Amino acid sequence: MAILADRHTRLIVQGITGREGLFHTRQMIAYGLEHNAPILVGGVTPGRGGEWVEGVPVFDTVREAREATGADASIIYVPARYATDALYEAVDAGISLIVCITEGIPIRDMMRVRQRLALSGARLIGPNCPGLLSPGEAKIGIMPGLAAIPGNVGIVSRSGTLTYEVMYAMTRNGIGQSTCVGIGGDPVCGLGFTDVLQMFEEDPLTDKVVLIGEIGGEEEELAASFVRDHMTKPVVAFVAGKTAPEGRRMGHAGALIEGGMGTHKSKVEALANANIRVADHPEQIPELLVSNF
Amino acid sequence: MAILADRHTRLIVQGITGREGLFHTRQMIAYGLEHNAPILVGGVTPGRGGEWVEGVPVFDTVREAREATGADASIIYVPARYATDALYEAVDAGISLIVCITEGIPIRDMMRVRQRLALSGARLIGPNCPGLLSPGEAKIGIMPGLAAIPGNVGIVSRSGTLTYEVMYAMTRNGIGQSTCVGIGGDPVCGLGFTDVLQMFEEDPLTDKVVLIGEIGGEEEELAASFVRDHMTKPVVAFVAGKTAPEGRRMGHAGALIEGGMGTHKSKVEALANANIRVADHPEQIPELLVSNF
Amino acid sequence: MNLHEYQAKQLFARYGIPVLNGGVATSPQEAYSIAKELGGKVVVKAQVLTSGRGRSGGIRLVHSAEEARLSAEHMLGMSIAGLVIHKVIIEPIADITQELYLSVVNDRSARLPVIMASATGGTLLHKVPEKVIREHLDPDLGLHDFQVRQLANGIHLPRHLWAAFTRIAHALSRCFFENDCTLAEINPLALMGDGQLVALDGSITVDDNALFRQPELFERRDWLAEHPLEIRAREAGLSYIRLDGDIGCMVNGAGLAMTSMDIIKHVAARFGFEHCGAANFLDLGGGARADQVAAGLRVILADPKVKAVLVNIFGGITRGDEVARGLLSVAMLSNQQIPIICRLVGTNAEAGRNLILDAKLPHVSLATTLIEATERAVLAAGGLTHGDSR
Amino acid sequence: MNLHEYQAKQLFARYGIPVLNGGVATSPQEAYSIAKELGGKVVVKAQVLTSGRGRSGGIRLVHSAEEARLSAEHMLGMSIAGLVIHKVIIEPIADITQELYLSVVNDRSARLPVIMASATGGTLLHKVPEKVIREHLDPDLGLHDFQVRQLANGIHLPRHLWAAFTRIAHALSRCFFENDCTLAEINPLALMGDGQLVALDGSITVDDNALFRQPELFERRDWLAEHPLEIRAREAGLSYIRLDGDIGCMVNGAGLAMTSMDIIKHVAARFGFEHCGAANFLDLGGGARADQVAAGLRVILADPKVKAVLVNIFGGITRGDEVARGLLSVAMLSNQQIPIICRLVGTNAEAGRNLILDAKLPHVSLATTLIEATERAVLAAGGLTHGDSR
Repeated sequence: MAILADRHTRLIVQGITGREGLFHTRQMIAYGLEHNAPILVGGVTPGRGGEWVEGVPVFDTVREAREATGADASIIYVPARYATDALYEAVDAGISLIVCITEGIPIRDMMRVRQRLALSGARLIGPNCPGLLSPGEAKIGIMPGLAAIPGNVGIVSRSGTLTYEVMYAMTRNGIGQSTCVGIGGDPVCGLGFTDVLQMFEEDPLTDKVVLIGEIGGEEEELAASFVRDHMTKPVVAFVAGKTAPEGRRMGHAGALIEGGMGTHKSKVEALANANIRVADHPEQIPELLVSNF
Repeated sequence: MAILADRHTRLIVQGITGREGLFHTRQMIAYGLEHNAPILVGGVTPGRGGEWVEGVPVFDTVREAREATGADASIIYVPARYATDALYEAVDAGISLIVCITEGIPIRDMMRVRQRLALSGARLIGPNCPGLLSPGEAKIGIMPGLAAIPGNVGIVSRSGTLTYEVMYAMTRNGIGQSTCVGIGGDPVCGLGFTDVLQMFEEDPLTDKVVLIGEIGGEEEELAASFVRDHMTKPVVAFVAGKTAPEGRRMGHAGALIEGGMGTHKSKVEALANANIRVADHPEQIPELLVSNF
Repeated sequence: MNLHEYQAKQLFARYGIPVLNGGVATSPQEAYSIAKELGGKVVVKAQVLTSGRGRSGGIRLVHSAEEARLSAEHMLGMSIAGLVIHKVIIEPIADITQELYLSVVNDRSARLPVIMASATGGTLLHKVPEKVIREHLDPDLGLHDFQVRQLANGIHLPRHLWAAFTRIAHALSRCFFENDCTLAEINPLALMGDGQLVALDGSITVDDNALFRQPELFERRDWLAEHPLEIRAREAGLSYIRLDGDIGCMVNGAGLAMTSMDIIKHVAARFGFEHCGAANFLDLGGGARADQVAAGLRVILADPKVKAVLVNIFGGITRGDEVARGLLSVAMLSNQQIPIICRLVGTNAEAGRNLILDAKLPHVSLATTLIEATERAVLAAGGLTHGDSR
Repeated sequence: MNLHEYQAKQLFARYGIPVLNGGVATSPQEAYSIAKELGGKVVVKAQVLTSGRGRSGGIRLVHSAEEARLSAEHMLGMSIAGLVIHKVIIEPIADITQELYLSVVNDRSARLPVIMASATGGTLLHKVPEKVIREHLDPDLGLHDFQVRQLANGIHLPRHLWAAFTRIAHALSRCFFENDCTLAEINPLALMGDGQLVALDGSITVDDNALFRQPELFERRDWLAEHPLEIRAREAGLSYIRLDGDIGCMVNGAGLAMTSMDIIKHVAARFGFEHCGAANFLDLGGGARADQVAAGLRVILADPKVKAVLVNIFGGITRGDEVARGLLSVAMLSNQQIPIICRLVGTNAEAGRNLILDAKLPHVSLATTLIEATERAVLAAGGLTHGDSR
């Protein structure tokens, strides 16, 4: 079993008929067919209920979709202005795993969403994230399937393509992944590093973990404390943004050194102090994973 | 031991220097002295920190009061416009039992308070309630101590003086109380009948329970279901408002039959169907309590 | 606090909810002018805060301005359910295709507001209650878009009406939240011949506890819609509701006041005095002063139905001596000899009882228990003294 | 998005936060007029979106309107930290008794806004960080009164200033929430000789993601404060930040773009080319079209520092053929022969690589791994070809 999602996950797509939603729905179906894993069970687009897209039924509301398909997971490809509503709808319908790909949701809105998540118990990955991939089991998001092979290394990352780079480097070196989780690059998101590290620590099929961080915030420092105090499995890390200037937002809303907080140096020191091996660049990660801990 | 509060409860008064707060502070202290029970440990009035009132220290904020006194319970005598702030302050300071006497808090504000209570785990009694009295152990509120004696009957009520009437009738007949809880007469309040019934069911010092309801809402109906499904201890009930007209608010914000909902008949039927003995008038309750169940 | 239909519609219009372009008239001549401007074929609707106006002649369809004048003349000054009509509204006759229902109301059980919609509104609403679709609202965030979709979907609203329905639902929800409503209802929400959705009738109730921060609504309160005795009691800070019986009640605490009313009926039935009952609900509240007690007793005695008065005080904050002083100040001066039976328990009760004993007024007496006090009040109202019944 | 000091103060004033009555000047003559009206003794402050104006001559105290004119003349057009000064503000010289600090900012760790106050503001703030009192805010409800009391109490504010402080704290909190700020800061919040609390300087940062619902703030955005190349990139929908190095980078994904910058520095150090580094951060985003790729390459090549370009694409949504087409469209027409090293992986990467091979442009080459691509870019920028280094 992988963490968060596996072949028993019943997934729907919110925004299935949109440009992005449709593109990635096809990718997810193709991945499922190729790996003999179950494909998604339905989609939601208001006003398009009753149609069929790529062989799956479309519903007007998440509630209807859930009632008809028994869905327990949802992936959101809805534009930023409507994404908060989509998140509340998924929570309200009782979806237990929500993955939000959408970029550009205001910080305040996500703070409000978090309060409702806390009351409901639903788990959110993202927003502004690539989703997750349990190779050969489940692909919920936009991670390229070709970059990954099944294995025993868990990956948790704040980044998108940088994560693919790491997966790809591992895969080329024959090191597979249990689950790859992109928690997203926004300052306020759902699951954090420590939540996912905890799951990897408890997952019998994960033996080692790769953590991919970025400048900004304190997530990496908190993760380092967690690893030091609560983890038995070895962790390798990489932190992007060593050469990024202070006070400029580096693409991601969350990748921003403000008032001297969230620097590369602080993060790398914290990780190293927790006995985590920190790579100089992504392509160095496979060799750190196979060397003796 | 009684439920909710006993001689180990460390109580502060929010609004201790106000007219009502001061009056009832004196009453609570007098009760404590008379029954050899601990008296309150402090009070809060913004801007009066550092003073002493009735022998107890006054603080500017609940947080300071809690840090200085180790208070775990608070009673609020603050006027309606400031009561919501006082509630949030108590929750924020980590007070675990909050009793709010104040009448006249808008419904919407209480709905918002409830969401924060749900996130914090604090327990609220009230607002618009007489508080609670564990005879000989703890008096948190405005219930007249003379009406009660220690005993094995728990009382839970939506009313104020009607509760005193019942306590008094019991006391005159030599039937004492474990704890008397007034949950308040507002449509949206903290602990409800079922919450308190559950506590009485679990309390080894409570053998029987008296439930005092009113017209309006569905609390009595829900309580009846709870008693039927979850309680082993005998329950006696009285419901006020048999002759009240529909559509008029009978003093309490919550005592209002709207759209045919919350009638006396519906409540009495529900209670009787749950094998609860329903009294015709308060002075009949003692005889129902001592007759064979 | 309830708003009149015309006030509710003014509020709706401010939130962008479509209403008919009518007018409010306080005189037959005004009704005539408005009706004429609207082309003569109009509806005249009495503005009273009660339901069932239609059955009581409070709604008339007329075909000319002159008829509108006559209808207004008939209605203005007339009473429905004891409430005098001071205003009528004049509206064009609506070309209705379908009557829907939409409301936001506080759901007490869930302790949350709930928005409700139904494809069958108007008077048919309560005949198909299972068709009502409900969505609970977050008290901080209000109505979400997805909830409107769930409503529209649930009532099978045709797709071309979704945009208009969404605007109206959000407007009604904002109206509900921003005005501290406990009810904001559109019934019917009419689908007109031209495909528009229009609020044909509306009800708004505002949380009395929140009126302090709704000064504009507070000003709109129609005091004339209340009974004069209720106005007097309110001005004295008392909670008073006039009822049909003949025994006045003065009690501290709402629950105990209701209970006193109930016991009166209970005892009266036992004695075979089925006609006896409480003349009012009166809650003195907590810690009433002598002048408030006096004002309460004056209000009770001003009601010509009253044949006896039951005073029941269980003093916590309320002091028995204060109550006695207030009572005696009125009872001494009153020419009426209506029996007043007092039962005082609690704080300073003995002092109060002594004051009453010392005053030696023949029509003011003391009782020990609530049942005893009630029995004496019922017997007095029934024309008998306590002694007679034995 | 950051607001200028004068814009922040305009916003403060709208929320009732006291500010000094100054003016904004875009010319020396305007500065003269404003200073004259204020009586001559004024402060002239450059409006640039960077800290440390004081140290760079961007703040001047002057004693006459003529001096103000001269100061403005000196400042306007001058650059601080690479940013040209287009505006100055002129304010009366403040009679300051004490400098406090007050701000609302998003606390990323708590994922909540936090209000912070300190009794020592201005430049002293960071010297006594343990004296800062913090209260987390509910994102639905904002600032509670009790939290203001906890702040005032915590910074030992004299009791007579509590009322004014409370008004300012609530106003700042409302300003923060209503404008989707990530920072709303008053520093210093000055206690004046006359006992007033006044916002002497202010910073406001608005959440870029929320600008769609803040049209008024969006309009105030000072585009002139950006570098011209950044403006061009933004208009093409690209995230571009100009840096000091000589190797242009074009990458899809922010994390990978930063990583590419980091690897350039890492490899350069290994090769002993310490002067080499990234000339920019450029994130193409997801699913970039050929025209966006072309626009990005044009922006990179327009930077005269650039001696080599590293293109690193890990295609998920982004298609390798689309990237190649965009690159070639610019590289073919360009007169420059700046080496462009491309590494394409993922969706349609092979098609892209074939397009580049077929074009046979001598300065455009392919690499397999990220390290290899970076090594070649560093060597090219350092004046060597890959072959030379072996």
